[in-house]
Amino acid sequence: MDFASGEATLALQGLARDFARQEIAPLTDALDQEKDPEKRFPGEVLDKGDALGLRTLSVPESLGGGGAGLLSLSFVAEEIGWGDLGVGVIYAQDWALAIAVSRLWDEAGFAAFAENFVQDHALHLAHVRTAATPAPEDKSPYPSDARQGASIEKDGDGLRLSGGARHVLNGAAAGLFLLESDSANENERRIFLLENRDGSGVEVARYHDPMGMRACPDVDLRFEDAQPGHPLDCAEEKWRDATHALRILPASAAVGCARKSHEHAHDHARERVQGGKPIIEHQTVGYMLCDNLMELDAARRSLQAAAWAAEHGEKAEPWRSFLAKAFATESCERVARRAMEVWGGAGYMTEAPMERLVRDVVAFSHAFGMGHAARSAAMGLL
Amino acid sequence: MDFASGEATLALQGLARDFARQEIAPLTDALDQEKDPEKRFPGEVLDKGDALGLRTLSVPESLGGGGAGLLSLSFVAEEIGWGDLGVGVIYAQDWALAIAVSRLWDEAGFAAFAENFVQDHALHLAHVRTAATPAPEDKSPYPSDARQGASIEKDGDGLRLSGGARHVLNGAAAGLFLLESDSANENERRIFLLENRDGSGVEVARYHDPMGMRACPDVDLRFEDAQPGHPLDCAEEKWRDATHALRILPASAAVGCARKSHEHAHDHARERVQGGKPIIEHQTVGYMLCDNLMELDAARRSLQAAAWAAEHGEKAEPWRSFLAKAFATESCERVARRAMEVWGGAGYMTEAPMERLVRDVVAFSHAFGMGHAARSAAMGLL
Amino acid sequence: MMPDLSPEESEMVRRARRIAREDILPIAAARDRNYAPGEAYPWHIADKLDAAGLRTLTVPGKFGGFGARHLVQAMVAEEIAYGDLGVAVSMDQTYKFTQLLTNETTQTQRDLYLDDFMNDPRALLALATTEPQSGTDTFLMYDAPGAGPRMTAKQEGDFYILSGTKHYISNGGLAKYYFIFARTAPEKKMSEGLTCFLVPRDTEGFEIGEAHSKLGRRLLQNGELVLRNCRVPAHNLFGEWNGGLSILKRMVSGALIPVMGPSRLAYDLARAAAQENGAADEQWAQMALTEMYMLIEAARTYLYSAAWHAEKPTDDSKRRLMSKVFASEAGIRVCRTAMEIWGRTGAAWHDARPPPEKCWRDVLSYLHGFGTNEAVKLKAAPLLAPAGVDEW
Amino acid sequence: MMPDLSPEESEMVRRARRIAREDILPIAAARDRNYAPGEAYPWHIADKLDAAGLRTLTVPGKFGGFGARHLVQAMVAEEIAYGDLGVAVSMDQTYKFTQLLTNETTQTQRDLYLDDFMNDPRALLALATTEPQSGTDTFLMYDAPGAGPRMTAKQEGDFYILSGTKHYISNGGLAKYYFIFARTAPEKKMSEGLTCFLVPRDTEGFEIGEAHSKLGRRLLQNGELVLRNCRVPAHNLFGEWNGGLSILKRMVSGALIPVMGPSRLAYDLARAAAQENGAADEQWAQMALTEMYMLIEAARTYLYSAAWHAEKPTDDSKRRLMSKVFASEAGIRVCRTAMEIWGRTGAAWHDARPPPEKCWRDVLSYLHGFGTNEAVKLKAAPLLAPAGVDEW
Repeated sequence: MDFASGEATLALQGLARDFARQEIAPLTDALDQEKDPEKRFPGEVLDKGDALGLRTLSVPESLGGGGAGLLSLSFVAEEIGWGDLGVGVIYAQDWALAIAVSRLWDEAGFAAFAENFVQDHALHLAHVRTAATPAPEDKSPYPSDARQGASIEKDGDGLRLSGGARHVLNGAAAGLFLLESDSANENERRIFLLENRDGSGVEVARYHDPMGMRACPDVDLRFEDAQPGHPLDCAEEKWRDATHALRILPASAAVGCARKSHEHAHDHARERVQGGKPIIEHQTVGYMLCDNLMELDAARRSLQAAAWAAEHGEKAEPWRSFLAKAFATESCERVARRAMEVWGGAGYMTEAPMERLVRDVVAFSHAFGMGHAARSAAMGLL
Repeated sequence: MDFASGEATLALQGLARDFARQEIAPLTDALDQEKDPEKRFPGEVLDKGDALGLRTLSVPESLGGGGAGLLSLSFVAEEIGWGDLGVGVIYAQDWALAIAVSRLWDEAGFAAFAENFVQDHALHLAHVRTAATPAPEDKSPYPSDARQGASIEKDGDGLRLSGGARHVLNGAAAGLFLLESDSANENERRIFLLENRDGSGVEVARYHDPMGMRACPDVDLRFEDAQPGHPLDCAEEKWRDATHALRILPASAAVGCARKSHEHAHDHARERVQGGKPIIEHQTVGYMLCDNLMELDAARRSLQAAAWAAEHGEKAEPWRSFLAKAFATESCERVARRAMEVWGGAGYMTEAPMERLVRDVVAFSHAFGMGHAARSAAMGLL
Repeated sequence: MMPDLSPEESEMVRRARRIAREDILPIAAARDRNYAPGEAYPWHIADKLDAAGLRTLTVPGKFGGFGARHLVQAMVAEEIAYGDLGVAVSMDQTYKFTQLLTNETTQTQRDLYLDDFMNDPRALLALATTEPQSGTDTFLMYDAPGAGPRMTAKQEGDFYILSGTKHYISNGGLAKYYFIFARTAPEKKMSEGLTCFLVPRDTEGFEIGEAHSKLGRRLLQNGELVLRNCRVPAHNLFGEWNGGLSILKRMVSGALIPVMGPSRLAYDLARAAAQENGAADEQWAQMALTEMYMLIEAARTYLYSAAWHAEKPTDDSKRRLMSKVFASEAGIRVCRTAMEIWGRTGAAWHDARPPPEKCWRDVLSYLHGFGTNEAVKLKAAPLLAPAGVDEW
Repeated sequence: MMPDLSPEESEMVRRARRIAREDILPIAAARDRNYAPGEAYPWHIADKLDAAGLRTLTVPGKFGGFGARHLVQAMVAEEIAYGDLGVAVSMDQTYKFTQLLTNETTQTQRDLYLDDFMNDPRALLALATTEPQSGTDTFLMYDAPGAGPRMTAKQEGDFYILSGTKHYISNGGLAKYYFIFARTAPEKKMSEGLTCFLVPRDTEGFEIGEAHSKLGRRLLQNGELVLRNCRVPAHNLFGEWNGGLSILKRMVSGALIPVMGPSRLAYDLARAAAQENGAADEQWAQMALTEMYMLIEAARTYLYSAAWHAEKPTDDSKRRLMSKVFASEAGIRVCRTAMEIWGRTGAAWHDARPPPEKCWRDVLSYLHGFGTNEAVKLKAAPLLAPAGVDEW
């Protein structure tokens, strides 16, 4: 057991850290305050990131990518998430979904996918989950994830997809979806790639306006006679193992976001004087900073352990990535909240960094499987 | 970064696991129910453990010990703590204090210490903390750690120690103490070894009767003209770095104890049927098991990271072992409590394993620096 | 919002408080530590409580009792529990089941047993549903064939023959009269085949089995009831034949738990220790003490509110249920924090004072007592108002 | 234990409830989302509240108000807060400082301002202590030279000249009359050199600075007050010269926060969503909903109890302080859970319904509003009874 990062990981982490500080953070504060959800996409930042090779970091070097493993990627994701959680989530999806395709398709199929992915510098990936049953028209004033759905019908040799999907992260700008059509009947379960371009039958039905993580658009999609690509392996266990990264990497980005709020709190606590001394010297504040350090470290270590296990095919504990995600996410919420408390009333103001960060981590909790969903999935695997 | 344990660690872990199951657990249940605190010392178990080399595991191989590093020892401590937390704490002190002596004394001094320690098969080590000011007679019906204390006076070339110390774990049977005489005035701070044998001026003033962790006697000591041994390096920073193991290893033992209660809960949840199905299939119960897995893993990883950092002299984060100890301890309490809840009313009965385990982990929280003490120490280091 | 007790009611609360502090507290910790489970109950205290009118607190005035309302019952039990939770529960169980004995018995049953109950200072009551195979099933009234108690009762001439084992019964072994639930149509669901019987302890074939040793609440006996062809006279059928479940459905006042008694003691012990040993000067202990105070006040107010509403049209059983969940969690946290404020000795026996660790062990019993907290939540869930109905 | 409101008091609560649901709730979410901080306050709602007698709720009857006791004040503010917390706080601040205006002013001040306050439907009140360098210092009355407000006031003939900046002032920019605290002996401690002034908004040299954009409670304006040689007439000295701190010491009713308003809304929204989208069939959601209900009931009961006691000899300011801490934590947890029950959309804007995420953002303001929770605990700590005194 060795907690030291290898040189390659350190180099990537440093690259990501610099990029987050110099490029991501300065641009995305403005995106957060942009009123129109359609104008929040951080295209400029992503272009710069692509030039650094960030987009295709999880694609093997032999296929033109960065060749980073899941554990290394968790470090990178944390740094990007420090810069902006929305951007972190966009990259986390790029990396995690490329890994998923590599595990669910044969060698040639993945090579073709990778070639296309590496060459198209604006191509991002997104995960879409629908029910296999098409959605009835949703007239309820209440939200229901259960109502989303799309029908898949045979059409000659291929398939045709009609219906919709709700809350797809980065679903507007992503050029390629990994679509998971879920069903109670395992035989009807399908996983395939779906192109998102003019004329492909995929349209944005609605831009949501989330409270945080706003650089990553959250959209509903509508499918009309869309043509799914090659079907991928859709066995339950295979899918679960292929998507560990889809739980781990976004959560690592969230840890970066929470860490940023803690850093701001720590700085503030050293400077702010009340009761005749810097507030960091008051137990009320010092203990909160300690609790933050504990929880940040525990969250990070849990995710790293899950990443390592997934990289090493430790199938004995398939629940690990679900629970590490849930644990990390919930820890991040507590950390960001405490950071806000350290700032007192000032932390509640939009001019304070944590006003946004606390919204970001909470919005994140609602994505990639909420706490109860992660636990429900994991308890079936105990 | 690599989460796989090396072969040597795995071998030690396996050895400890077998020993915990076959020797420790069967014997110590009875010790817990023994009414007389003076009769709870697990001498027989410790003799067997010594024959396996457990006692001197942290002494370098070149000096006749097991040569295990702190990180490996944290695995071993968890297994021993699974068998019995009191036994785990006895060994944790043996290991941690031998490490401390190696860092606080010069090479020749430590070699002499090690030779003695390795040769005397019944020799255990214990940590004693006193205030530099002697205690006034304690008439208060309320407990006060602050009141303990001992005066140290020059006596020719040597020193003489008189006074007392409260709540020394394994303080009756340990043959050698690492005594930390604390003072607000750093110049009066002293650290030295103190022998505990007939005629050495050290006596047990009182056996406490703790609610748990009973195999490890908790005693008050009285010193009358005791003669301290060689003074050790007592600089604050040096002491802190030398004693990381004294926070990490006992906490690892506590993780083992909490893990045991979780395992019992998991087994029970698979067998117990209510509401027409095993209770593990109810979210009320399944989620508790998930939460336990999350917290156990996070606690263990935090401790491992702290152990690794201490082994690699990562001085930049001296707070790490304090906070990992606090985090792990508090996690363990929650885990044991949930385990009891999974058992329902049955878990509250003495015949249930968790009735004892929940007492053990809570009693442990009160040792080796409580949560607030750990945070107070850590916040001064941020 | 205030209790607004009558002078007579206040007097009962004061009596309970006095006995708790003068008689119970001085002996409770040593009994907890040193006595065997079957011998720990302090009968001489029960006699004192009886003499003060506190055993028959909830017996209606017309039968010679005090006729206390739920609020007074909750306050008295809490006061007794300041001395010891186990003793308080022995009384509290009796308070709860008094209602069955006085209001829901037949005239024959009252003629046979009520005088004795009133006159015997040691006549306590118990109710027995839990068995090794069915705890939460019965609590949540999981109404499927095979679920619930397995003890059987068969009619044989003028008797019912009960066979089976109950366990974890509060007052089991202490009580003189038991309300025991058995299957009278074992192949059917509980709602169709469960019947209650009033069983005096001296009934033939009724034995007290093992008195369990427990983490806490050790002054109270939680007994096994072993019924081997126990011959219960036919006139001791309680309620309707096969109507046992409807009796259980009405029994919710148990949610008014006296958990704040030990919690208040723990707070007092912690406050005194902190002010004496210097912890009170540190912010962490100041925050801890004020949080303890806060949780106690919040929980007491909630419990009292649930009790106050119990006799009003605004009564709502989910208020009673959830106040139990809240108060048990609050009490556990208060007592645990008290231990921390005591420092090292907080987890050990202490000669000169009742130790807070006993308070904590005692209140932990409410994680499962009157239903595990998770089960209580599930029991309350269907009582939430439907969407659109204003609940406030 | 029950509110036991008089018919007139119940009517005030009902009016608040009606306006909250019919007028405030339909407009609140859109204003929260779309309006600039300085423009979000709905004055037309304030007019309605005034017309219903709710602005002058706590003005004594002899001056033409309703003369509400604290309990009614707390209940009315909670009802308004169901519609929007910011609107409720604009009224609640006015309720709190009404007491200063009606009971602690000089006859001259009442002659000058009370009629106007009663007759202007938009006359709100504010009190200003917080400055960029002193928040918790003032709240905890850290009485050392240099600590506390830095705004100065100097006498100049018949005027006091105030200079300095206040910020994060609730109703800052909305209120017509301000109680402003300034140093009148800057070299001394707060207890010896702080004085309060009654400052109408139109006073020369008084300007409203930036209206801060905030995480939540966005309908309320939290303004900066910039005083540049602000000329306050001598007769507007409020209270004793250098006696400002003693005024602050008496101001604790603010602890009766209306946080359960948004919490109840969040619960209603979650319950409706769960019952509609199927989550209510799952145990996790059942547990979550009953816990929400539990926390709301516990917090309301505690707050009401603190309010009820406020006019009684049993009043205890630490009960009021700690009920704020408890209720704010409870409210935050309730609203956060409501978001989770909504699922993905729980963290997003929703056209057809007020979103629970607004409730959560709003109630988070009580982590610091009326003192950070940690500071409130420290403020309550010295009020704990000494060891040995029975606190129950």
